[in-house]
Parts: sequence; structure tokens; C-alpha cells
Amino acid sequence: MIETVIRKRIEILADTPLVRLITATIDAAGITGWSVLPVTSGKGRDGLWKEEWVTGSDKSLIQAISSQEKATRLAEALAQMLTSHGLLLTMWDVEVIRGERF
Amino acid sequence: MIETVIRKRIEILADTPLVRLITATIDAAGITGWSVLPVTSGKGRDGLWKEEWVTGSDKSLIQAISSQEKATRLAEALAQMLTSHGLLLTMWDVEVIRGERF
Amino acid sequence: MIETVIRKRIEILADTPLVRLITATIDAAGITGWSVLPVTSGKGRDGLWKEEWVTGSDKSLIQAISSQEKATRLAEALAQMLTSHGLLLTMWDVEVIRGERF
Amino acid sequence: MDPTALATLTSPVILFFILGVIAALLRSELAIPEAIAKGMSLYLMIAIGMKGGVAMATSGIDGQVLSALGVGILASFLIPFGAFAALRLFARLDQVNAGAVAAHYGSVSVVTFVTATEILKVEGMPVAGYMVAVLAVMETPAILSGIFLARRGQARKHAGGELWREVFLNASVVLLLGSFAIGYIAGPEGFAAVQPVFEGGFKGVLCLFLLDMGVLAARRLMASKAVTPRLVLLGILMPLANGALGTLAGTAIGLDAGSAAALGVLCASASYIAVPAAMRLAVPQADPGIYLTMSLSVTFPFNILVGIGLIAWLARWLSGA
Amino acid sequence: MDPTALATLTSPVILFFILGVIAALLRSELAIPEAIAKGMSLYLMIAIGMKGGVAMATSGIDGQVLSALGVGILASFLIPFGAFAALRLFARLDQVNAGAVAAHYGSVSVVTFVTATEILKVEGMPVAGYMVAVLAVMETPAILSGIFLARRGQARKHAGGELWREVFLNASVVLLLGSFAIGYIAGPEGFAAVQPVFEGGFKGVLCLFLLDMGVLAARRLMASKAVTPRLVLLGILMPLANGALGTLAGTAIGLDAGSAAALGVLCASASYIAVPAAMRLAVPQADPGIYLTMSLSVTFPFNILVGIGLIAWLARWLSGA
Amino acid sequence: MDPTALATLTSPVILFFILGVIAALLRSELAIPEAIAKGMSLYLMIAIGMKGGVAMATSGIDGQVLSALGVGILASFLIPFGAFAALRLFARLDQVNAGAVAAHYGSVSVVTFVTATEILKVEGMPVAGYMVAVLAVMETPAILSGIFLARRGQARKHAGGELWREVFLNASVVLLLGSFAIGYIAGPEGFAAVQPVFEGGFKGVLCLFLLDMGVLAARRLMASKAVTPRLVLLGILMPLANGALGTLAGTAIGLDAGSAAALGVLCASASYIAVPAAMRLAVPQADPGIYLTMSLSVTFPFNILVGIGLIAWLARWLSGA
Ligand SMILES: Nc1ncnc2c1ncn2[C@@H]1O[C@H](COP(=O)(O)O)[C@@H](O)[C@H]1O
Ligand SMILES: Nc1ncnc2c1ncn2[C@@H]1O[C@H](COP(=O)(O)O)[C@@H](O)[C@H]1O
Ligand SMILES: Nc1ncnc2c1ncn2[C@@H]1O[C@H](COP(=O)(O)O)[C@@H](O)[C@H]1O
Ligand code: NA
Ligand code: NA
Ligand code: NA
Repeated sequence: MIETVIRKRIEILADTPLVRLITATIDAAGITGWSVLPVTSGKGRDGLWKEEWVTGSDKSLIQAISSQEKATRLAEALAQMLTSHGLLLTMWDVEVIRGERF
Repeated sequence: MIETVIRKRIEILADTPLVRLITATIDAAGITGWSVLPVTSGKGRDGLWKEEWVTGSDKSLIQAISSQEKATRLAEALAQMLTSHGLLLTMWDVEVIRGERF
Repeated sequence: MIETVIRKRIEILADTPLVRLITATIDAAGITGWSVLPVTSGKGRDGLWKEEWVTGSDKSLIQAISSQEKATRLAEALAQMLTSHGLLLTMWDVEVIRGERF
Repeated sequence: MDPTALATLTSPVILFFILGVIAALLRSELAIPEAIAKGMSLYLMIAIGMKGGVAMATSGIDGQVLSALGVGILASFLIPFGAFAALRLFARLDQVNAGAVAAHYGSVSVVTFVTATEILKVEGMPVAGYMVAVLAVMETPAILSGIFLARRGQARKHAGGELWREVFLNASVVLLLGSFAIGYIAGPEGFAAVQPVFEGGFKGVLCLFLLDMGVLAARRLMASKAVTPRLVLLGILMPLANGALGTLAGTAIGLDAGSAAALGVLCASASYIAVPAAMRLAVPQADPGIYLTMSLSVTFPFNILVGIGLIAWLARWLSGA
Repeated sequence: MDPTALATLTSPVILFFILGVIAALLRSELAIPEAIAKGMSLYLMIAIGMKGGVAMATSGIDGQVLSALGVGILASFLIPFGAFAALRLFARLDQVNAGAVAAHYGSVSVVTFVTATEILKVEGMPVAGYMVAVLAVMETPAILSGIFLARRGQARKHAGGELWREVFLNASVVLLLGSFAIGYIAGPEGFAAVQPVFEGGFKGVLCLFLLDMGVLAARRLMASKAVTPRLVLLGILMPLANGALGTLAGTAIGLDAGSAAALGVLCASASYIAVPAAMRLAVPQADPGIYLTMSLSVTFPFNILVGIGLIAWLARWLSGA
Repeated sequence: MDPTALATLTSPVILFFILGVIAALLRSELAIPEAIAKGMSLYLMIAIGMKGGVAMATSGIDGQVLSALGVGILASFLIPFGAFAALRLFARLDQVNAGAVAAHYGSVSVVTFVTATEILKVEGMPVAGYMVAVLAVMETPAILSGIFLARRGQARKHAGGELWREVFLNASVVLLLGSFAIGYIAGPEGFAAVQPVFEGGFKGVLCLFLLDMGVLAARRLMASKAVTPRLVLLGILMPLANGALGTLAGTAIGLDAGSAAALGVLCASASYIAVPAAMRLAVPQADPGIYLTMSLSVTFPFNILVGIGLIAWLARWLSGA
């Protein structure tokens, strides 16, 4: 049977203009990689938005996989920004193969 | 160390024309927000589909984060629609920061 | 209260030209369906990429839900490809409704 | 058929549709990005709407406009009942699916109409500008009939507000009527400045859109499991019958040959944009594998390749009689 | 106002904006795909840039170019200070939000400028090519003033490199200046081959883009909670004041009527592309629900529907005096 | 070089490529949305295909067509062997990577070809319509050679059906041949109605596409780690050698100067659309960081900025001799 290990999967929802700032923080936390997915529309305390690229107020979803330890380091690095920049961070345990990469 | 709490992450895959119906149900369950991601192609019992925007048979992925209690309420509200409207609902526990929001 | 069962959610990040190969492997593992989401940009050991459709080096995220058993079968079938084709596979337990489908 | 029918089949518009079909049959990965296809679809509606409005600004409103609108609305309401009967009795479809399919055949396909106007123009039977308004008003009534037929005797489902918004304010209706009004207000002088985009670009964009439609239609047909031979047959017979009746009605109320043919094409065509979205909300149990495959993969190609030509021939014959 | 103002309101460009507003008010699902809207926005910047460069290649560089550039840069720097004072004192906005809003009003809206050049051309007051360069240089200074005002007396935030890249090398500035340079180098002969796309297509694309802007502006206004009546009032008074001052300044340094009006429009317009992105990075605590709603849903429609006409009238009156 | 070479460098097409490179070097966020870039790429293939088909419908088929096709197929098959040897011996690349890179250089770049036809037209050396068919048939043979070279002596990998579909039915080949056939069938009369889109829009779209290519090429080069100086050198020497040989062969079989130059450009160009996708499937262990960077960031810019000019000069010199 195939060997899997447990790692953290972290997902951050953020305004698209903030993506480079956040990925720089991910890099700084020593995490090896990340991926960005588009988001079409959403609703939060600020109300509804939809494909508002033109104003830069559309969102992106940033995914990263890392060890528990680096995930905590990232969460701490982002903690202040969460409120000020309106980020949404979730993380959970996933099984990965080739876990030594992360 | 940063404080995290456990919340439910709910993801619903649905035909794009149904998105407004589902997000209205999410709102009605008292959940504070949601996000919609595009889906490019897929396969299910109805066979393969691919970028079929023109026919409205493309899909979207709706994400929401909420307390266990509201998540259950939402699942119950959507239960009948799951079969009739061909929805796919998954949910799991995630760690979030600033958990009081949800 | 609504009845949920536990299934595996598997997500595979891959180069878009490889998607058909991977979904064929999912089909072969007896899993009933899958969905593909677009990915906008990312960073890994190969460095940064961004919307490089033109070169076919953009990525897609393939999601599938299945029983534990079929998930393991899929992971085994993909194991060799993971390194050679640079795939990223994560999986975790999710609650689903209408679990008999998977 | 006369030689113009062959000219039709060598027109780039039709050839690109065929290329799309061939690419899909060969299982090539060819795909026009969804955003581009959607953009082209919006463009076609805006362009056809404006051109219709400009034409009516030139020709003025007369009694024929109103009678054409009246006949169009009536046809859209009534066609689903005939279609429902045929689907139930001949194809043995259950009530819900028969109602959903019937709605598609009462409503209209914008691209079929657009292709027909291009073909009819080449054949010397130009379509009057107000027919775009007829196109717009025929989108919706059939949806109401179809929902009534599909739901008759069943418990009401929710999805109220959402559904009625989708039925009456779907993007096609808003764009067609809105651009028609803009064309009418701006008139030929206002249109001149945007003509390179909305007239010069029209036929080329239609080619690209039909390429995509060919791919989608063929891909869906290959993946289809739920469509029986009897349904395929109805997917050809219904446009023939509705097309003939529409052309007759158009001629009867005194439309010119081109406009009568266009009315016939509207009756013959089946929706695959507005109606499927409404049916997902109103009759979710109905199987898109049936209604989409019939309208997109059977009736649409039939109309593009054969139906429009037959209707044009009928309209000319009637007007010549 | 003279009859040309009415001609403006029946121009397709404006009518499509109004159609978008109506569609959003009716809560129709009408939406232009994001990729298409973004593509059109890039196209408009490139086209206006090239046309400006080609025009300057024909007319040559003279002293007026430099004084127009100088006045533009100065206005972009200074307008935020006046706006900040008004927002603080009259609308009682807190420092951070007042600074962020002020930055938007000092900077410029490309589409407002583009719409103005089309309208001014029709009214017989063509805008000089170099005004595109003025447009480009006015994007950035206001961002610096706004950040200074919003952050004054507060602890420095991080986001350094990222922010300055966004401020000085945002896509609008690079594209506008780049295409301006290309138009200047290529000249009228080089431009001829690309003219069908960048000139023929221009007004049609502008129509489609304004349709989308109308939808966005109205949708945002309906969802808005944070914008008070006093802010709405300022969203109308600020473009009036800045527009009048800009037109006066333009006339004073000897610009022709069209170019003076264009400078007025630049001063009157508020950014909703480059500045919001920079503010998310520089002043993340500022509420986009305030600055975006004001610039996109109040000032932008006001300028398109009323402001440009008033400024054109003022410029003509001044030049005639 | 003669003065026309300078004219080339001031053509908007080339200037937009340079603007893209500069924007990327400045690390500006400038990006054309993926869907738009993909749509433009499909458009360029369809437009060049149709124009080629229409041209051949006018000129008819003669012996030169067949010999040009034959030489093209042969060149595409053989070039990878030479490239493989150079990559192994001079750049010390391992077998798998050398085979993958070699495949790219045997195959062709549609945009390089398209740019060359525009430049050659301006220089008075128009390219014959059938060269589009040569372009289409040169896509695939090199992939077969490259896979053979990369896999020789190794265990067969799976990915069978998928791979061969990608190799023989990739979207480029289907679209180029399909539109060529449509242009041929429709002829000049059928083409007239779509001319505004497929001919009027061509050069403008090419500008926008090259802007995006400039950004991608420069961004990739900056991020590249795996490309050694020797590989960069080969990325310039291979197009020089292959371009000269192709031009010679074209002249030898009696092609006119423009078509001989186009054949040279096809040999000189390296694929970055069809081949990378096939290599991901066929030789997944090969590093895209090598083959993409070489073809997209070294050879493509070299050909656009220098190579096409040199080949044009050679072809004119040979034809004059
Ligand atoms: N740790 C990670 N978390 C999330 N995505 C990753 C991670 N590492 C790599 N990726 C994604 O996988 C792609 C290929 O990674 P690699 O194989 O390391 O070059 C990258 O371009 C990213 O999109
Ligand atoms: N509970 C939630 N679940 C999922 N997404 C959310 C949730 N709340 C907010 N969002 C997303 O986060 C964005 C910003 O939310 P907010 O900061 O509350 O305005 C919204 O526009 C949504 O896209
Ligand atoms: N097991 C699965 N895992 C992930 N996505 C699925 C799965 N089954 C179905 N889907 C998605 O749900 C859509 C509808 O499925 P179905 O209702 O089975 O036709 C499919 O087109 C897929 O996009
Ligand atoms: Na019909
Ligand atoms: Na301003
Ligand atoms: Na080559």
C-alpha cells in the first residue's frame, strides 16, 4: 500500500491586488509553493460582489500545502493582516504522497 | 501562539443557473458569507461536460464557512434539492482564525 | 437530523495537458465523477508561472469524491506519475449526503 | 431546391459549423474559451438588436409590426402544447420531461435567427428590422407554457422570485430589447460610428461562434445516452411542422417573403440558452440530457443545414403564388 | 445647454451605459465576462494611447505639451488636498478613508476621458493628441498625496516594494505611455495597417465597455451601505469644482477649447482601476465600500451623463470669450 | 541590411512585442487575460488559414504546392536529428531533454510565420497562399522524431491514445487545415463578407498577441534557472542554420522569394504551443524549464527581431542571383 503523510492545507481568500503580498509572505515562511484560483463572486459583511475586475475588488483563493510547523508560522505572519486586509484563512489536515517535498 | 477555532467548511457543486437559489439558502441559514469559484469541466452520471456556458449547464463551486450548527441547518435546508437539482455537497472541519466572525 | 457519511475528497493539481490522462485514471479506478477547476498562477520548484496558456504550462485542479477504498486505488494508480509528471495530490475525509452515490 | 441552397452550404458561416462538428467527432481538444464564447453571444444579440432598431427607425412602425409581434407571442405560447402532445404520445416521454422539452421548441434560438437573416439576405429576401423585436418577445411565453405543462397537477416547488427573474429578465431579452431600443433612438447617423464593430464584424464573429456551437452540438450528441430514435425524429419533425406553420402565418398576415421566412425560422428553432437555465430552476427533475441534446444537437444543426433552406424556399413559393 | 448636449444623450455610447444601469436596477443577471471586460479595458488604453501618439507625431511637440503635462501633474498632486479637506470637514469622514477617497479624485478615469474625447469630437472640439500623455502622468501623483494624507501621523505599514510597483508601474500607466510611444514612433503610415482594429473598433468597444460599467456602477450603488447623502453630494460637487478649475487652467495656459475641456474632464474624473488597487495595498483599513462607490457609482455616471457636457460648454464659452 | 529592416523595427507589431518585454522586465503586473490570449491565438490561426485557402482558390494548385509540402514534411522530420546532435554534443543535454527540445525546433511557430508574412508583404515579397498548408503539415512530424529520440532505448510509457490524439489532432492542426479548406471552398466571394474580421482585424490582433508574447517570453527568461549559456547560444544558432537551409531548399525547388523565405522562417521557428503539450504527455520527465525557455524566450524573440529580417535578405539575394 502507498505511503501517505499528514500535512496542512492552507487556503486564503483575498482581494486580487493583495495576492503578491500574500504569496511573498508564504515564500518568507519557507513554504515551497502555492497556487492561485480565480473566484467569480461572493458575499461578506461588505455585501455582494461579482466579477468586479475593473475595480480590483475581485478575489482570489490562494492554496498552499506545508508542514504543520510552517503552516503555524504562516498563520502567525498573516495574523495582523487578517483583519486589516479582510483575509479569510482556513486550514486543515490532508494526506499527501511524496510528503518530503513540503 | 495564534488561536484557532474549528468551523465547518461547506462546498456545494451546482449548475451555474442554480447559484443564486443556493446562496439565498445560505443567507437564510444565517451564514455570513460565501464565495463562488468557476468550474471548467466535469463528469458525472449525466456524462461529460465542458465549458458549456452557452447552455447554462456549466457548474460552479460554492464555498461557505460557518459554525457546525449553521452548517447542519444549511445541509437540512438543501437536503431535498440535493437529488432533485443534482447538487454535490461536501463538508469538513477546518481551523480558522478570527472564528467569532462565523 | 440529516444523515451524512464519510468519504474521501481527492484533489490533484496538474498541468492542463495532463488532465485527460488523469481523469481517465479516475474513471479506471471506478470513481463515478470528477470536476476540473482552473488555476491562475502558482509557484513550485520550477519557479513562478502565470496564465501561461499559450505554452500549455498552466495548471488545473481536479476534484473527485469517492469511497476510501477507491481513493486508495486511485492514489496507487497515480503514484508513479506523481513524480514523473509533477502532480500534487492531497486527500482528506469529508462528510457527504447521499453517500451511496460514491 | 434551387442553386442558392448550395451557395448556402459553401458559405463560411455554415462551413465553420461543420468544421466544429468534425473536430468534435475526431475528439480533438479544440475549444473556444468559455468567456470568449459568452462574449460573442452577447455581441451577436447586441448587434442584431441594434441593426433591427436602426432598420425600424428608417422604415417606421406600421400595422405589420404589431401583427407580427402578436402572432409571434401567440406561437410561442401555443407551440409547446402541440410539442407536448407529440412528445407524450409519440416519444412516450414522461410529463416533466415532455413539458421541459416543449418549452424549448416554443421559444427561439438567437443564432438560428441570425444565421437565417444572413442566408436570406444573400438569397435576396431581406428580413424586416422589426423581426428582431418578434425574436425578443418569443423567448418568454413558451417558458410559461412549458412550466405549466411540466408541473400541472404537481405540488408547487419553491424558487419563486429567482425563477421569474430568470424568465422575464434573462440577459437575452434585456439585451435584445435594449439594443433594439438603442438602435431605434440612435438611428442610422448614431449607428454610423459603431458600424465597423456591429456590422463589419458581424459575420466573422458569427463564423467563430458557429464553430464553437458545432463542437458543443457534436460533443453532446456523442455523450448522449437518454435520447431515443423517436426523440431524434421529433427533433426534426417539430421544426419542419412549426417552420411551415410559422411561414404560412407570416404570409397570411401580409409579411414580405423574407420576414415570413424569418417568422417560420423562429417557430422552427428551439432555445438552448434562456430556456435551459429557466428549466433548471423551474423543473429541476427534468433531464438536461434530453432537452439540451434535442435542441442543441438535433434541431439546431438540422435548422442550420437544412431547415432554413426549406423555409426560405417555402416562403418564396408562397409569396410568388 | 445647446442642442448638442441632447445629441450626446442619444449617442449609442451613452445609451449603452444607461442600458447597463437599467439592467442592474431590474436585477437582471446580465454580465459581461470578466476576461472580456478586462480585455476591452486594455484595448481602450492601447487604442487611445496609440491614437494620441500618432496625433503628436503629426503635430510635433511644442511648448504647450510641456505646460499641459506640468499642469496635469500639479493638479493630480494638489486635488487630493482639497478633496481631503472637504471630506473631513463636510462629510466627517475619518482620516484614513478621507485620504483614500481623496487619492481617487486626484487621479483619473481613462474611460471618462475616452468618452469625453468622443463627445468633444462630435461637438467640433477635437482633443489634442498629447492629452493622452497628460492622462497617463495624472494617474500616479494623486496616489502619493492620498497615501500621505491617509497615513500622516500613523505607524508605517509594510507592503513596500509591492506597493511602489503598483503605484508607478501599474498596467494603465505602462500601457498608456507604451502605446503612446508606439504611436509616435510608428506614425500615421505605421498606424494605417492597424487602424481597423484601433480606430474602426474603438467606439463599438467603448459601447460594450460602458454597458458593463453601467451594470457595475448601479449594482454597487444598490448594495452600498456606507455612503451617506453628504458623500453623494461631494461625489457631485468635487467633479464640478475640479472640472471648472481644470478647464480654467487649461484655457489659461493657452490650450485649444477641446484640450482645455479634456484637462477639465481629467481633473473632474475619479479613478476606479489603478487607485483602488493601490489603496488595498497602501491603506488596507480604508473601506472600498466608500471609495469605490463614490468614484464608480456617483462620480463616474455624473461625469458621463452631465459633467462632460457642462465642461464642454464651459470650455467653449471661455474660448469664445 | 537595407532600410526596410529598420522599417520592420518601427512596425507596431514589433514595437508591441518590445513593449511587452519591457513591461515584464520592469515587473509590471501587466497581463492579458488568458481567455483573451487563447481567443486571439485561435483567431490568428483561423485568419491565416482562411487567407491561405482563399489565395490558393485564386491561384490554383500546381506542382510547387506539392514540392513545398514535401520539403516541409521532410524538414520537420529531419531537423530534430540535427538539433538533437547539437544539444547532446555541444550543450551536453541528457537524452530525454535533448529529444524534447529537438522536437520543438523541428516543429513551427504559427505567430513567427504570421509575423514573417506581414513583414515580407511590406518588403514586397508576398508569401504564396499554400505556405499556410506547409505550416500546418510541419507541426506534427517533428513531434514523432522528438519522441523517438527522447525515448529510444527506454521502456515505453503509457498515455497512448491521449498522446496520439494530441499529436495528430491538436487544435492548431485542425484549425489551420480546417480554415484553409474553408477559405478554399468559399473563395474570394465567400470571404468578402468576413473580410472585416479576418483581414481588417488581423494586424491589430497580432499586435495585441505579440504584446502578451513579449511579457511571457521575458517573464520566463527572468525566472529561468535551467538554461545555460550554451543552450542560449544554440537557441540562436539553430534558427540561423535551419533558416538558411530552409531558404536554400525553398529556392532550389523553385519557390518565389517570399515563399522561400517563409519556408526558411518555418524551419527556423520553434513551437511553443502544440509541442510542449505533446511533450508533457510523451516525455513527462523532460523539463519544461528548458524547452519552453529556449523556444519561447530565446528563439522566438530572436526570430521576430532579427531572424526574419536575415532570412528575407537571404531569400532576396538568392532570388536575385
Ligand atoms: N506547497 C505547495 N502548495 C500548493 N501548491 C503548490 C505547492 N508546491 C507546488 N505547488 C503548485 O504545483 C506547481 C508545480 O510545482 P513543482 O512541481 O514544485 O514545480 C506549482 O507551480 C504550484 O502551482
Ligand atoms: N462565511 C464565509 N464563507 C465563505 N466565504 C466568505 C465568508 N464570509 C466572507 N466570505 C468571502 O470573503 C469576502 C470578504 O468578506 P468580508 O470580509 O466579510 O466582506 C466575501 O466577499 C466572500 O467572498
Ligand atoms: N464523484 C465525484 N467527484 C467530484 N465531482 C463529481 C463527482 N460526481 C459528479 N461530480 C460532478 O458533479 C456533476 C454532476 O454529477 P451528476 O449529478 O452525477 O451528473 C458532474 O458533471 C461533475 O462535475
Ligand atoms: Na420555436
Ligand atoms: Na481627477
Ligand atoms: Na522549425
